[in-house]
Amino acid sequence: MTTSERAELAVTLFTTMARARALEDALAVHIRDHGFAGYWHPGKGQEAAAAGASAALRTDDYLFYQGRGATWPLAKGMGLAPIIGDLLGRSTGSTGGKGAGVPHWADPALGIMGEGASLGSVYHIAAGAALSAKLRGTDQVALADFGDGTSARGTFHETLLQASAWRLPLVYFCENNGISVSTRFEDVSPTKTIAERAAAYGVPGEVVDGHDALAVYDAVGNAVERARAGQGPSLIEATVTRVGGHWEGDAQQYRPADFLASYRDPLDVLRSRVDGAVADRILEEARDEVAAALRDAEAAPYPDPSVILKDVFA
Amino acid sequence: MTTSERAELAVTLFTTMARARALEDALAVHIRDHGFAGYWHPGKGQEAAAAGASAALRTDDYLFYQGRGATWPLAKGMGLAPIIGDLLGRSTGSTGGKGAGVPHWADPALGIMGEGASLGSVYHIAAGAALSAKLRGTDQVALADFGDGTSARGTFHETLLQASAWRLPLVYFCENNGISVSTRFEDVSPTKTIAERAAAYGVPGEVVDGHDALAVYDAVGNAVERARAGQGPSLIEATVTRVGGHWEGDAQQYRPADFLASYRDPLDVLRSRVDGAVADRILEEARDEVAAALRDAEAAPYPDPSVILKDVFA
Amino acid sequence: MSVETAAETKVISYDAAQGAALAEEMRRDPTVFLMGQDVAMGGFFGGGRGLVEEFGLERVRNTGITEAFMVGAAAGAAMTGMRPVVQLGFADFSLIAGDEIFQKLGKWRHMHGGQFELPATIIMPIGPSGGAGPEHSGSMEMLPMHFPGLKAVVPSNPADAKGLLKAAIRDPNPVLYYPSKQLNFKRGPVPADPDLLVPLGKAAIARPGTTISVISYGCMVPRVLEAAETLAAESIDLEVIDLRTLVPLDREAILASVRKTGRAMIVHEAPRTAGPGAEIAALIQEHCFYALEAPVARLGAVDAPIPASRFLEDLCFPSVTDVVELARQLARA
Amino acid sequence: MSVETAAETKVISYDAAQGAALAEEMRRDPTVFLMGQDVAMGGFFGGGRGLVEEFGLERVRNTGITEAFMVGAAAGAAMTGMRPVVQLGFADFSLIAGDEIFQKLGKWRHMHGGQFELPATIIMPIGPSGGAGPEHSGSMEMLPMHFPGLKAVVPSNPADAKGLLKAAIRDPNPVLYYPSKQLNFKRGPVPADPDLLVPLGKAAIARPGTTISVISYGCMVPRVLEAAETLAAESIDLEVIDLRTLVPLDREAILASVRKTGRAMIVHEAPRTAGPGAEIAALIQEHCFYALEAPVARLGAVDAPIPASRFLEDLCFPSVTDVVELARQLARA
Ligand SMILES: Cc1ncc(C[n+]2csc(CCOP(=O)(O)OP(=O)(O)O)c2C)c(N)n1
Ligand SMILES: Cc1ncc(C[n+]2csc(CCOP(=O)(O)OP(=O)(O)O)c2C)c(N)n1
Ligand SMILES: [Mg+2]
Ligand SMILES: [Mg+2]
Repeated sequence: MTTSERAELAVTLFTTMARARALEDALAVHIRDHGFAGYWHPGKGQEAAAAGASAALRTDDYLFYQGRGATWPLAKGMGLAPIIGDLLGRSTGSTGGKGAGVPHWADPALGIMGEGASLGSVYHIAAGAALSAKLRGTDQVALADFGDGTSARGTFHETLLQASAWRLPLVYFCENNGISVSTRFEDVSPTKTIAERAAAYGVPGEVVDGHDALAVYDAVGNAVERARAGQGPSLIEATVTRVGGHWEGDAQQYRPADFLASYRDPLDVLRSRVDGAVADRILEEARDEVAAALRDAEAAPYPDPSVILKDVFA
Repeated sequence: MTTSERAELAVTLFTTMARARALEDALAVHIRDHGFAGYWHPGKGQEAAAAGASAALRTDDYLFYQGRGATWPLAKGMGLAPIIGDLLGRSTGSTGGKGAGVPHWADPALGIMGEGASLGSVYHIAAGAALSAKLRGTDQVALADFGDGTSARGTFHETLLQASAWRLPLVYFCENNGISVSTRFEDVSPTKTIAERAAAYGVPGEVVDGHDALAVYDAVGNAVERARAGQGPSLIEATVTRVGGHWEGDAQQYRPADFLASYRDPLDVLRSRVDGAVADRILEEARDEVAAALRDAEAAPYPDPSVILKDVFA
Repeated sequence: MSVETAAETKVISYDAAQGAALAEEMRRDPTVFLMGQDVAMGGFFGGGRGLVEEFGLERVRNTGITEAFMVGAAAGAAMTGMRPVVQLGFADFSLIAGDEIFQKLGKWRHMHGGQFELPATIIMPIGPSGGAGPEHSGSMEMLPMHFPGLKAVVPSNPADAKGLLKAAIRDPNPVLYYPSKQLNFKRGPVPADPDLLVPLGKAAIARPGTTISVISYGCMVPRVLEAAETLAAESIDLEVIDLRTLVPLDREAILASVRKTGRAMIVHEAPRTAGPGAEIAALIQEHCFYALEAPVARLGAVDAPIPASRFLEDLCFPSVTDVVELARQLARA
Repeated sequence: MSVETAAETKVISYDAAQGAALAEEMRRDPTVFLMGQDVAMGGFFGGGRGLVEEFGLERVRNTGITEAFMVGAAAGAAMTGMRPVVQLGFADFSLIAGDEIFQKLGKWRHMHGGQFELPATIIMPIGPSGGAGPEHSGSMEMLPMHFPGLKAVVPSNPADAKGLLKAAIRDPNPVLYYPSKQLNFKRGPVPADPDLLVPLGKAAIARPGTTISVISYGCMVPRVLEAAETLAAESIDLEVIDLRTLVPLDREAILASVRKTGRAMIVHEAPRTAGPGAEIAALIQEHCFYALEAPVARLGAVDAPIPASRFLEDLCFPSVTDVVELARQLARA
């Protein structure tokens, strides 16, 4: 990658993250003022992980995200209108407003493959997409995103074992924010990292600073390249910080004092790689775009109730 | 352990294994001649693993075995009558003849806690028994026995993670016979051993020659001691050989030529530690006992059909 | 003395009533302990607040995201002398721990010839909760009706939430306890007496009546009672049966009521098709065929996944109006 | 041309018929592939013998003991252009992969606004097989009746075993295919034509009759037909409906028959309580109330775990005698 390509990438990442952050801030206000159509799990502070990882994927690569924040669909190319449309349960959402609350954004044309809200259920779905690519002879890659808490599910093990034995083009991407609702990672994990468990599956494992979007991009880029070359899965663990509560409105009485100790705002980290005036303009545009999209969504209609019985079967 | 205690142990182990082997041989004939009440998964060749491991447990330690052969209940103190009674579906069985076929031998007073025939379902049950011991403040240990194939289940991961974080008095004991029905271990495992995966859970992992009962006894003994001392779980992997088919009657067309390459008859291996005349007498007595027990079982009544609706609830 | 006539009561929420049951049983019996995600902070729905302060982290155990482990470990602990209570975040996760619940907890005793007791309680909240989505709004209580070996409980009010949970914990069998999330913050009088249980297997007549027997449970009971008020003005006099327990099912209470009224409908939060209402309707027509004046009617959730949108979610479950309208039809039939 | 009138047939076993369906569909469509334990040796029940020789190890994939993975991976492969077929050893294992089957395969399309198709087939053998024990003898086919989004099939003979499996594989939806293990080695004529399907959702009249409508499926169909022979001598003329598919259920076929006979019984291999028969009985009395001369009767397995002992196992399921006796009672009622 040339220096100018790298600079361009930084701008792209910063733009994604600025929009994600503006959306977080606007939603917090919206939820406070208007109530909300459902559960919201804020992603503030974790934008760099999703943005960097997603940028390392092609449009036709398969993304299976875990639903904290909205950086993932934004980064993979979904517009604000379908994202906010779903959040507010409007027919303009990517699911037609069905998948509001706990969001189920999807757009197969963008490789945004949706969410499984029983956590840990997308490891094997992602592996199945990777297997599909392998069987169809394409060089597509599938990425399975998950949290530190979700690494405990048995599905983590079954899939990585099988995917490694089959050398599937799969990337395990962990956002380790050190907590699962109120439960600290160190209280449920006998190892310091999740990456070190990769050896048990004969695959490479790497820890990367998830506050640094470019570092994440590089680490995931290597894993994607390896997968595309037919060398099988990798595990990338991004160390991130959950700035807010588990859900919007979480009183967080459990929150330990040192919880933000290693936090650096990922927008600040990336800003140093972007021209200052450009960054300011991006931030401002992002706020405007989000405000406009939110207004549009509020004005958009709810879906017709008949959608409840639609699409149970094809 | 003194030299004479060690010699005594060898005799005990040899006696267990001789009876297990005699039972295997008698059952093969019985099944050929009389048909059978159910599925039988022969354990010929794997006797040393179960005998050695079980001997390292106290009577009040909890055993959760995987149902190949009958060495486990024998080694943990169950008589031939209840074992064969269950196999033939007679009321003299340990379950009153209910758990015949795929055997569900149990005797809580001997720490024989039964079997879960969805493989991989006893990891967490054993961990629960270990947790129970910890909470009740006893120094009992629980052992979870499993095959190489069964190490792929997600339950392996969930339980070892949680048991390690909680330092439960649990021993994972794997009988790696290199095959799961027709599927070779190397075709589904990216690692050479299962023991090396222990590091991912922050617990010790060790491979031991499962044809050598005393070696197994020593390895499991260390793991049990560690567990009893409150230092948490360990994983012992015994390398064994499945001499027969997956089930009695398996034509084994899949069987690779080299499958018995590393096999040494565990009775021969142990025989060198036992006085020759004593060994001969043990073998002969074992055959006689098994023959008598089989005759008794054949003469014993089937349970009354009303047992079907009994014990659904306490 | 029964819950209905208890001397001293306190007005608390359905959720807090579960917490009170846990605290009392843990105080009474040192073998009772709790496992689940974030139970030390009071659980996802907060009912267990204060438990960790009183009983400590050994007996109020935070687990990882390991539903299969929790239930399997509960089986192991139960068969070795403990009385584990597992808190699953959502009843939907019973499908993650399906082997552990239905093949192990439900069968271990029977398949080992009655040699074990498994006094474990699994708490699994059912139904919608304001947009939790298709994978977190399920009603799974028909499973233990079909798969043997498990008792099953669905409380409809705070007093029962407490009394049934206490009975579940003391029962020698595995009990699946299904609180209805829609009732979490509903408050009501709850007996303070720590020795008062609501026995498993006994239905309650929530409202005596003569026109139609309405068999219901959980969060639909208050809706049916509300409908009954409206209908009373039209001389449609509902007899409302709150099942409380689905396994064992109080067949006598159901059949006696239907023999009296000659008309029956079943209302539940679970999907309509092949739900608990199917078994109950089949049972009623088997035993009350000649007493029935009209077919047994059923109301349940839509036979579709529940959308995450709160706007659509509301439309998926039987409303008071649905009950009123169906009862009117049935009264006329 | 229908399966019933197919020109060319070959007598093969139920099990081999499934193998033939797989081979034909894999030949026809390169996106069809098979995953499961030991499928390369033909699977636990041997029906898939020869597949690996023709299609190789990439399309006939041996997995480890990873049921949740298999089904989850099938969902992922199905939503990205493949037609996976998963072979689970026993239907009981659907409880290990419960989240994957009922929360993912069944809901992914709906919860993502209809943007995906999931043409996956999961083969899960049901019922006893000569002592496989309580955890390997289950009948799980009532689950997809209650949980939305999955079609469900139970073939009763070799021709249907082939035709329904082919239809399942070609269907754009996830289909749960439940062969009855008791029929594995039963032989019968099977159409050779690779384009002949048995459509999902259409019941068959296995025997026309006038006295009682017997609604059945899977391995109970031959037993009911045998009972019908005995009963014919007593002028009890059974109409035997073989459902073939439980989802979608052919309500019209059931209701039309019961309207004609006025008497109905349901016979299945699944436990009686809250089984498929509960839904069907509830449905019949809802729609044929005034046509019914007697309550709808049900026969099913005992409401208990199935003992591993073959001697006891036999006693747990409806026998030909049970059908005969219940039909006599019903004819008299
Ligand atoms: C199987 C399952 N168990 C429990 C939950 C409830 N739950 C929702 S989010 C969450 C915490 C997840 O922690 P982690 O994976 O670290 O992700 P994070 O919330 O930190 O982003 C839990 C337990 C769930 N959705 N699925
Ligand atoms: C969950 C589950 N999946 C599949 C089976 C079917 N099955 C019975 S034995 C067996 C092979 C087990 O292999 P392994 O664990 O290596 O033990 P071994 O048979 O070699 O002793 C399989 C797949 C099962 N009983 N449970
Ligand atoms: Mg986390
Ligand atoms: Mg093996």
